[in-house]
Amino acid sequence: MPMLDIKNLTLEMGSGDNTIKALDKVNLSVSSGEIRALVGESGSGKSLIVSAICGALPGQWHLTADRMSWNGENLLGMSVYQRREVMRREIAVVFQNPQASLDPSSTLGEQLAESIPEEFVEGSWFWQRAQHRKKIAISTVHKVGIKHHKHYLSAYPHQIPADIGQKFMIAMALVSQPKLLIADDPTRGMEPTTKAQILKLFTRLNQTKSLSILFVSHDLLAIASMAHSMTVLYAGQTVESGKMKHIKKRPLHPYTQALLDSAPSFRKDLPPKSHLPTLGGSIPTLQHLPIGCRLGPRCPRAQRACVQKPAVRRIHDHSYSCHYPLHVEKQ
Amino acid sequence: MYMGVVKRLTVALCTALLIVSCAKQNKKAFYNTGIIYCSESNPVTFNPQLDTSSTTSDATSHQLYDRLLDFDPDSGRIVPSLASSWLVTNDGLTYAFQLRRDVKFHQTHYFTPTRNFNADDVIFSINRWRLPSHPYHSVSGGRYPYFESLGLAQNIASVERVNGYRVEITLHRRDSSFLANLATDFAVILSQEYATTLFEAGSPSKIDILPVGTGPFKFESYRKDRFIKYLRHEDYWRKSELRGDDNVASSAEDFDNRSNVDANWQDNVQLNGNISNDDVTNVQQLIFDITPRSSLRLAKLMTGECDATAFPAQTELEVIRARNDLTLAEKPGLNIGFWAFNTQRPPFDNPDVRRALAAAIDKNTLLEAVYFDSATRAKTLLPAASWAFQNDADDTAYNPVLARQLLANAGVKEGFSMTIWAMPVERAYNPNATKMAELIQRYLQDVGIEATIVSYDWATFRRHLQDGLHDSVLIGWSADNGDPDNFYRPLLSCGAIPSGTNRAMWCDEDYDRLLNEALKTDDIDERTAIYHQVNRLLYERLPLVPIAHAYRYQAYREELNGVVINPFGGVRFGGVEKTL
Amino acid sequence: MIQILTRYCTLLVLTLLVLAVMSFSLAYLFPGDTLENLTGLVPENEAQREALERQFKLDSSVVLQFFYYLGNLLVGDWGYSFTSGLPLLEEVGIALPATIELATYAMLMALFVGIPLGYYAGIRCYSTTDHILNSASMTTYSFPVFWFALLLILVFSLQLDAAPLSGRISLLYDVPRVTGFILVDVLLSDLDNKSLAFKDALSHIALPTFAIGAITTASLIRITRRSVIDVKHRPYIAAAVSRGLSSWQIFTRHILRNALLPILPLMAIQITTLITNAMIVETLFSWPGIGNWLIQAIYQRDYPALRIGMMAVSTLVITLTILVDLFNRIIDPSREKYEHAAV
Amino acid sequence: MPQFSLYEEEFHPSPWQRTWAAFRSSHIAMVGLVMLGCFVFFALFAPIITPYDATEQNIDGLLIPPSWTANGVISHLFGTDALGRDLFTRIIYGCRITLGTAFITVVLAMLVGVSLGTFAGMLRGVRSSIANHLLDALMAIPTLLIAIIIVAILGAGLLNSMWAITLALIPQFVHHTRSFVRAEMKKDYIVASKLDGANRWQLFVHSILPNMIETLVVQGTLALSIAVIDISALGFLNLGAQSPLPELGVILADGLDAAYLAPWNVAVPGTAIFLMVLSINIVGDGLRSALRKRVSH
Repeated sequence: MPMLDIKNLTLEMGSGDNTIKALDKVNLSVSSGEIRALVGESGSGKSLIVSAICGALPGQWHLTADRMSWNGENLLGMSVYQRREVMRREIAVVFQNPQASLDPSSTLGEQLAESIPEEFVEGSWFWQRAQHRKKIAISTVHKVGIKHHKHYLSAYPHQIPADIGQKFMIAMALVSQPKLLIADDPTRGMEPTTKAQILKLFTRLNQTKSLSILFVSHDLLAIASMAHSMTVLYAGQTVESGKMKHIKKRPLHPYTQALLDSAPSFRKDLPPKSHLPTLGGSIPTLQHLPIGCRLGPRCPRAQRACVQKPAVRRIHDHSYSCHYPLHVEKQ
Repeated sequence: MYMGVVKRLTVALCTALLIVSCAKQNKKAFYNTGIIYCSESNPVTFNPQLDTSSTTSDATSHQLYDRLLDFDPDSGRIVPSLASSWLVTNDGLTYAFQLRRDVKFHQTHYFTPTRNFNADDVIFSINRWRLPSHPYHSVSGGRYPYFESLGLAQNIASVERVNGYRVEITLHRRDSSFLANLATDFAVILSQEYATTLFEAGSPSKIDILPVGTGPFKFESYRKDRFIKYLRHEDYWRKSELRGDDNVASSAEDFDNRSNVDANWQDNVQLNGNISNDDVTNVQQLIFDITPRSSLRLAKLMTGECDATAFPAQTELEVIRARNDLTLAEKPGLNIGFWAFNTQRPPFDNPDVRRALAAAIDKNTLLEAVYFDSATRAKTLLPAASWAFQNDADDTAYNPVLARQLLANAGVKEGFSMTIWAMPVERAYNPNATKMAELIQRYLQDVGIEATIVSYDWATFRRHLQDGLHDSVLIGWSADNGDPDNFYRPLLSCGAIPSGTNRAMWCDEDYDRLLNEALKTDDIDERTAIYHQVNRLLYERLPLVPIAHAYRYQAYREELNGVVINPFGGVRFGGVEKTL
Repeated sequence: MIQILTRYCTLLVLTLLVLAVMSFSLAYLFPGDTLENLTGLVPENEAQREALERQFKLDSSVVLQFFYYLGNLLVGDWGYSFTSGLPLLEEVGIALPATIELATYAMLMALFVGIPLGYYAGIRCYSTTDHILNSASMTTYSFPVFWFALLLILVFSLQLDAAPLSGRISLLYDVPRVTGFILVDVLLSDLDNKSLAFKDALSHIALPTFAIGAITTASLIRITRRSVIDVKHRPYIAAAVSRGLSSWQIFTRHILRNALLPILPLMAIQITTLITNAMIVETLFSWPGIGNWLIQAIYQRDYPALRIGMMAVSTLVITLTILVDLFNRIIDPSREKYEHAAV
Repeated sequence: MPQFSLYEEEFHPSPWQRTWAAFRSSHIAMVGLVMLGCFVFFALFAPIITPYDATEQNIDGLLIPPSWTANGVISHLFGTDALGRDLFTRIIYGCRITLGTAFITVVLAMLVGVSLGTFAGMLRGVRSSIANHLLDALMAIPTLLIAIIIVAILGAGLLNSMWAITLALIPQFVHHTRSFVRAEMKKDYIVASKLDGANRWQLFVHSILPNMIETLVVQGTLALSIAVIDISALGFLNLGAQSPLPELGVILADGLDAAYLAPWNVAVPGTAIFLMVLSINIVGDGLRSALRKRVSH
């Protein structure tokens, strides 16, 4: 029983006859205690899925799903209040670009303090509560590996370096002791050493607190080592999903294959100075999505059938949607 | 100091709520105590001797001052004012005035009088404009345009004090309009005591800035372009007059004695002529709200911000008539609107050019467009209300062909450019000079003349006019009394050029000779005949094109009672009452 | 902090110096006599003229003249008006507070009506209320102020007779001048009919304030709405939503302040528009303020008055602008980054 | 690289086309555009549309009411003024003068402002800081004040009021351009062209200007509405165009004298100015939101 279970999530943008399916029947699930990687190129709709889970999508976009449940409760059917409670207590999100995700006009300490749920704060008078809040804030900050709490808690977002910012975001996410942490490309644009630090922090949190993590990234390399399972997204469609080691070893979908091929470190057999194989063409824009399988025009194995959207097929817990998968003999 | 302000501020703020909530009480009573008159422009000075504009005389003459004599507003007859009675010798050269006793001057924040009005004040007031050697003559510029234009100073041989309340004036020549001139707005009586005080203090010019008179209101404050504030003169003499007639009786006795002694005195003693009841009633304040824009004046009148207004525009008359809460008083005015050429500038020194320009315009159109038919077409300078009016006088006619021909003969080329000066203020005789100028501009275009319209603010405009900077000007004249001489002499005589009322800068010996001749007789027919000759002369030489005689209007709210229109110009607020 | 203050003070002093140079050169640029334009005194004869020229250092170099002029400005000796003959300091001292009073009330109206409405429209963006507010503000914003004022006069003064159309208070009242603000002065005065006078002053000020205020309100609504919408789309608002904060918390803690920050610098521009509108509206309502005074001065070619009036109004506006900027600089923590980056 | 185009059927709209598409989708903006189009049409073809001469006085027809009232005549659509001039003709010519001069003013201000702004934006250091602050201060001086001073120096007239408004509009263009250029100079594509050896002039013409034009157009519409209001305000205050020139503000001021007898003389020119400004604002607003929509996608 996965904690987060999403089936056939579809997001329609625009109005009237000019609608675009930005997400087309996306499936995603996160079980408790696992790190799931959600991988896709930029613009494949990763961040939209995150927003959809958070309920932070603009009202004029139309969201449908066969199932979108949290611990068995239907997220779509919840009232605004219930939904907010879930977000406040059980799910936390760390966004890409920490600088933009922090309110520039208040200090980090204030922002951290406001994320602390009321019931964690002890004391009956407001000054006692304020003091306790501060204590919680400081200990949380220490947990994510920031030492100079005095300096940073009273700083404004523009005064701190990016890695501290991201650590702060994580601290803010952790302060409500969530069950699931959604990390939306948290290492984007960071230096490799900083990146490593952050990733290590995630792994440690997963191991010590058995925190489930949905790790969204386009950077296959970064997460390959830490993630337990993976879902690959292309142009708003789920392409393949399964255990990390299975996919790494034997990808079924041509896109996943191409993705793995483009990362040299996965290809021990690659001769020096040879071409890295890539898919032809480029990602279609939202306005010009192809019909059927959206990879169709770029796919080296594409045939006539690909103008039909492939159904999801399943081999154990490894699912894929392709008419002509790799490594599987046509039955 | 600051603590004081702060403390008062807090107290004030606390009361503010109270105040707003229960402010119903004596609103009416308070608003009844003040009259607001929307006037059209700033007075040039507070002494009407110094200026002929009706703005100045409206603001001062009948509010702050009195004259020796007055015109009865209904009949136009001369009635006593500060002079309770007068005598004239048979040769018409000596005038004796018996002065009223117990007339008090204003007590103001800058002057406290110690004595009542007497003969010294009359002598001072007349000598100021009469004698160039008088210490006050050159104060405030030393120009007395009205008297200069009439040559009155030259005609007076002496002004003598007989006793404290009697003055005798002797003339060189007989002047049948002399009494009328003394009753005009400009012949006001100033305080000699005040003048002396100021002279000793070294600031004589204050006499025309901070005025002191005997009129129904006294000066309080003035802010240019905004307002003039007058307060009620508590000891105004006309009020005491009502209580007992003994003053008048005694003064009449004085004259009776004298006339028995000297048989030369003519027997036209005026006694107790009907003195209008100019008592200040419940009115404590009179305020002139200076509002140059006529539409705004009407708007203020409608909203009750003004109680009366000057010179409603012709377009607005219908609106005023249509409203129940407004009254429109209307009288044929003694005025003339005209187009004068600067005859000292070529080519306007050529009568043919002037005639050509006159023929180029259609006066009837101007009447319709500018006056909206609230005026009659002017053939000569005199309106029909004057006894010397000539109905069959020659008049110029609209004839562009003739105009072109005359211009060609005079050597004025096609495309010749000239200026038309349009006065910036509205006057009964020309309610919209700019509009008239625009119309004339079109007509002149038709005969090949490019005209540009020039306008300045009123004071500058008049200054430049006096300097003769104009080619032609649209302006006019409101008579100060009903005598024809009051039109002909100030407007076109040689003497009127330096005094600045002769806008044509025209000087003609024949004209002046005829005018002087007319004054030598009292016979109306004889005078009329002479003025007909003058009309003929003007038609031939045409220094100006007479355009219209306008009706005189006054609009006021129904709350005002006792408003009187003076046909000779001039509003007066003595005796006006306000009941909301 | 002190560093910031000194920077702004230097800026203010420099700008005012430039203004002084401008107003000084205007005496030369205006038609007519430099001496008369500079002092407002018209000498009656040559001897007097020479004496005056010596007094005002017009016989020495331009630089010396300027410094003498500057000294006079500082001392308060601003010259005399051609038309009224009164000292200009006194005239400006009467006219300027009247304009400031009008502008203040209009600004308060704009702030207290415009910003809340703008917030409301921004929060409820693309709803019916928002559309109504948005088009109403667009319409109001497009009114030429002089026509708008005329319409107000037509409707409220002439048709409904609800408010007077000229001046600050009925001329029947004689209110002593203490602060130059008529409402305050009435409250401070010892008039017998204080309540009547206060009501009267209030009814006089209503229409002009509304005429100026409405247009500023409209633009403030638009600015605020835009700013709120922009802020709403910022990632940190999405982050706050994802943290499960209630919409009220998000509004008060994050939107309110962040949306206000970009409005403040724009308020500086609004001040300029406001003063311009006030100047135009003053002429229509015969409000005895600096705009009316300046326009009368230009009609009468009163050059000394124009010279000083220009100086006074621009000083006022620039000081206000710089103050707003300074205030903005103090309350906006992220500003220093840009400044350091820019210089 | 693929040897053939996979997306032959695809239509890639240019940025301008996309802006236009976004603009077109707003009905209000389109109404505004049509209205503005009408005004431009009036302005361009005034002599053809109008039945009379704008300054031709007709003494027989003073203050004729508009044609829709009981006393109106169809030959004078909006009636006549106090000098018998056809109001419709004057309004059309008024649109021509007011809109035309406003447009010229804005173009002039834009040319000067953009060049100065570019110059200031490319400057660095103390000079730029001084220019920066002085400009901000100058921007604060109200248009009306500048106009009054110019009128005092040069005298009243339409041309002088145009100078005044141009002067008043320049700082905002300078400001805008300067900050734009400055932001753009830091971007990578400029650095790339710099590395290619482009000099400042080439940088400006080939890299910055094309990116700036759209925001300039938006800024221009904003300035245009300000210019229309200012020109008519100055005309109304008798500081700009002078009667009998048919400028909308002047027509309004002229009509004020006969406001009680002929209210349409005030209503019609006022409405004309209002609609003109409104249409410009709507178009400007539509453009701005279209641009924003495009950028945000």
